[in-house]
Amino acid sequence: MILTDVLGSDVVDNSGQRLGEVSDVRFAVDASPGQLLSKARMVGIVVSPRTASSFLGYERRGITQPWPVAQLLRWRHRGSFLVLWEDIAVIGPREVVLRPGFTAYESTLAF
Amino acid sequence: MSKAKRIHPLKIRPAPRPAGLVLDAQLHLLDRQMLDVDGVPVSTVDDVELSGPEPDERIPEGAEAPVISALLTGPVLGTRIFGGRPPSSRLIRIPWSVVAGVDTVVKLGVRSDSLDASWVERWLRHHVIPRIPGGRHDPH
Amino acid sequence: MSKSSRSLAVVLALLAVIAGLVSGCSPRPSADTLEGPAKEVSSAVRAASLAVDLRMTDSTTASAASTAADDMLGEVEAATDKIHGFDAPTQEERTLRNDVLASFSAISRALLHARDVLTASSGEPAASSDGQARLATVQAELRTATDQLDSLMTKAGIQ
Amino acid sequence: MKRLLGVALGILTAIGGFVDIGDLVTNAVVGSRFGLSLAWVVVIGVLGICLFANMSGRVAAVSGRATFEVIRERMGPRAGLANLGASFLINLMTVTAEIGGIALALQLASGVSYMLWVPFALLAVWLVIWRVKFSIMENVTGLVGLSLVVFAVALFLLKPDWGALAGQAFTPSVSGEESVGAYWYYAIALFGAAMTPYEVFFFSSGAVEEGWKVKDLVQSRINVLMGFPLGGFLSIAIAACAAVVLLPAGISVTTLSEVVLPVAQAGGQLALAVLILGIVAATFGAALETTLSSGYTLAQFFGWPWGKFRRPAAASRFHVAMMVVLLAGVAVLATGVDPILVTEYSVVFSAIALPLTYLPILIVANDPQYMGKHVNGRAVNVAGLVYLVIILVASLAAIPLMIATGAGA
Repeated sequence: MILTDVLGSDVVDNSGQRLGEVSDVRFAVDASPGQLLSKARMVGIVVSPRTASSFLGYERRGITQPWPVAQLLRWRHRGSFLVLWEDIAVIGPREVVLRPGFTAYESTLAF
Repeated sequence: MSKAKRIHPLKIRPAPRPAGLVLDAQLHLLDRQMLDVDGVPVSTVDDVELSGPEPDERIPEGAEAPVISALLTGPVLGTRIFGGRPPSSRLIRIPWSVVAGVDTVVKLGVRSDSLDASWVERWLRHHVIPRIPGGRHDPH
Repeated sequence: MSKSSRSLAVVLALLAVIAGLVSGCSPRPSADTLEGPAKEVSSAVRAASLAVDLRMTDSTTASAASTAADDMLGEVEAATDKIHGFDAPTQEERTLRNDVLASFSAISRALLHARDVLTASSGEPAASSDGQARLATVQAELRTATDQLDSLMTKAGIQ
Repeated sequence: MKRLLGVALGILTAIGGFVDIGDLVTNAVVGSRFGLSLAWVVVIGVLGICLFANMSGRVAAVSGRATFEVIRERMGPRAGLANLGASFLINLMTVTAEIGGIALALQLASGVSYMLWVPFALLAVWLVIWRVKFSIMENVTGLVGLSLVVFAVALFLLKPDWGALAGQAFTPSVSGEESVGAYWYYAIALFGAAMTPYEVFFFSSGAVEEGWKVKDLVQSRINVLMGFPLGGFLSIAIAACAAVVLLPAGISVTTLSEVVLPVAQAGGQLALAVLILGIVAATFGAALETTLSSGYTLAQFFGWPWGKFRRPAAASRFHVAMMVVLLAGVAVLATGVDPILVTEYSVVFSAIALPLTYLPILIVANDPQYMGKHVNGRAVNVAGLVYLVIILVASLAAIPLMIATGAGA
């Protein structure tokens, strides 16, 4: 599977209700070390209710400058959330289906 | 396109923080410059290839999370911009196993010349530059 | 961004349409339509005059001055071509157009002479009486042609 | 002492490097038609280029990332490619204009048609790019280009009515002969001439070429903050010379041979010779910078190895791309198009495309992942936003004004 196949796919819950679009895919590099860098394991997907174009990730990081560009982009991505791999039932280029009773996590990064 | 259902902000829970480096693919990987072990630019990350799952197939509960198998470059950039998808054989892969670090650039642990990604560069170096005098010397 | 590139395409298409409209119907000679070309020519002939003046006081080189005269000749040719394309259905309009064209061609001739004299002035010191005399002749010719154009412009109502 | 010398050299090259064919022509045209009533635009443009170059230089020095890498990373491939297309086209136009400028200046010196000088100019530019070290290239053209100071000297020798000049500059108004539309069209052209995007590509990539580190930032700041305003002062001197000699004589500039008339009148053949030398050096330097810039933008977008610090064999695509650009520029000139016309359009298109390069740099200069603790301060951000608005307005107004005024005719 290729990453950009997933980016921009619609995200729906198990009843088919649309929740937004995949705006990013999160990975963690934390397994036992490989040759140079450990494996990058998929943590989950970032879902944005409005737009898939992540652009700058302002909504996930504490950056507030330059005003008002930062504020504008944050506002475009308000309400975006993270869904973990365990809660994903199907991934495809058109649609990502979540499992029943999925949990929405904050999409912020630890910067 | 139907309007998306809003998740009530109160229902959004603080995320578990994985111990290691966290990478958001679009934010930290895509379109980043790749440098080889000597700091020579190799290419840009035009796309990322994952191991599994098969598209549109139901993922069994408790399945192992997919991992990044390779960074892709080459013709895949064209399809990212103009749509469509290159045949798998035309993808130029840089296996994740040679990636040494991810910062504002992606550092590779091997030499550029050992990678398929730099074949055009090598072709011009061997077939065009030598025909022009002075191409192999340092500038004065 | 794709939105803005689309709007760029719209703007370019509009530009093309406007260009088509403008070139489709050729203008008729009037104070308005003649103003542009006449001013270009008036500026060109004055620039050449200045170059000749500078050459007479040995302030400029033969190369620079003759280049200026040559460039100005090009300007006048371009303006002449523009006016040749004008439609002139009425007798009055035809007279006006021909007057302007006659004035332009007088200026062209003067510029041509000026260029030749300036080019030839490279070998000799500009202060030599021969050279000065030749330069003075072409300067007079340029001035006469300028005055003609000026009075024509006043007559046609071009400020 | 050596450090002081470095600073002096940097300032001098910044002055010489600021003025190119676009500044020369646009300022002379404006001076001959509007007097000094557009001098305020040069001031705004110079402050803007100081801000912009300073910001992109800082990004390059701190993160090691040059402008176009940043543009692609932040805007994605699609918007990045649109941006590359626009920037590349303008670069190509500017390369064409500068090579034409070298040839026109050589025609003034020799009387031989500029068309015959074009191949010579092409060969010289290519040889320098292929064989000469970055720092030598930059310093030599910058220092020789400094002889354009003859415009300022000429202005003094002309003994103008200083009060009247100051009056034009400080209480700007549109003279009766010219339309308001043309006034604002040339305001945008002057702004574009001062804030040409290639200057920023070149400045930030040059910072990488010369391996700047954070400690070099002070020197870069001095170079920019001293050199560019002095370059702007030269621009105003060009306009003033035209305003003093050509405007009253009823001459509006359309060719390079008219640009030099005031200097010849003031200083005679000696001043003229110095001026032609300065024009050749300035346009030659700018031809090098724009050719390199088109290589930089392509290589940085696609992630190729680039830089003059690499042998051509070690950055083969970069060097081949530059050869193609030079040949394309000469092919355009071979059609017989007037290089001055190309110049006049290139500065306006520069203004139109400016937001595309300015915004990503403004954003990244605020990003701690790239910049660490060297993110923009509050004052820089306020200035940055003011300029964002100015740049956007100029960019949006340019095309309607171009149509309405028939490109300032």
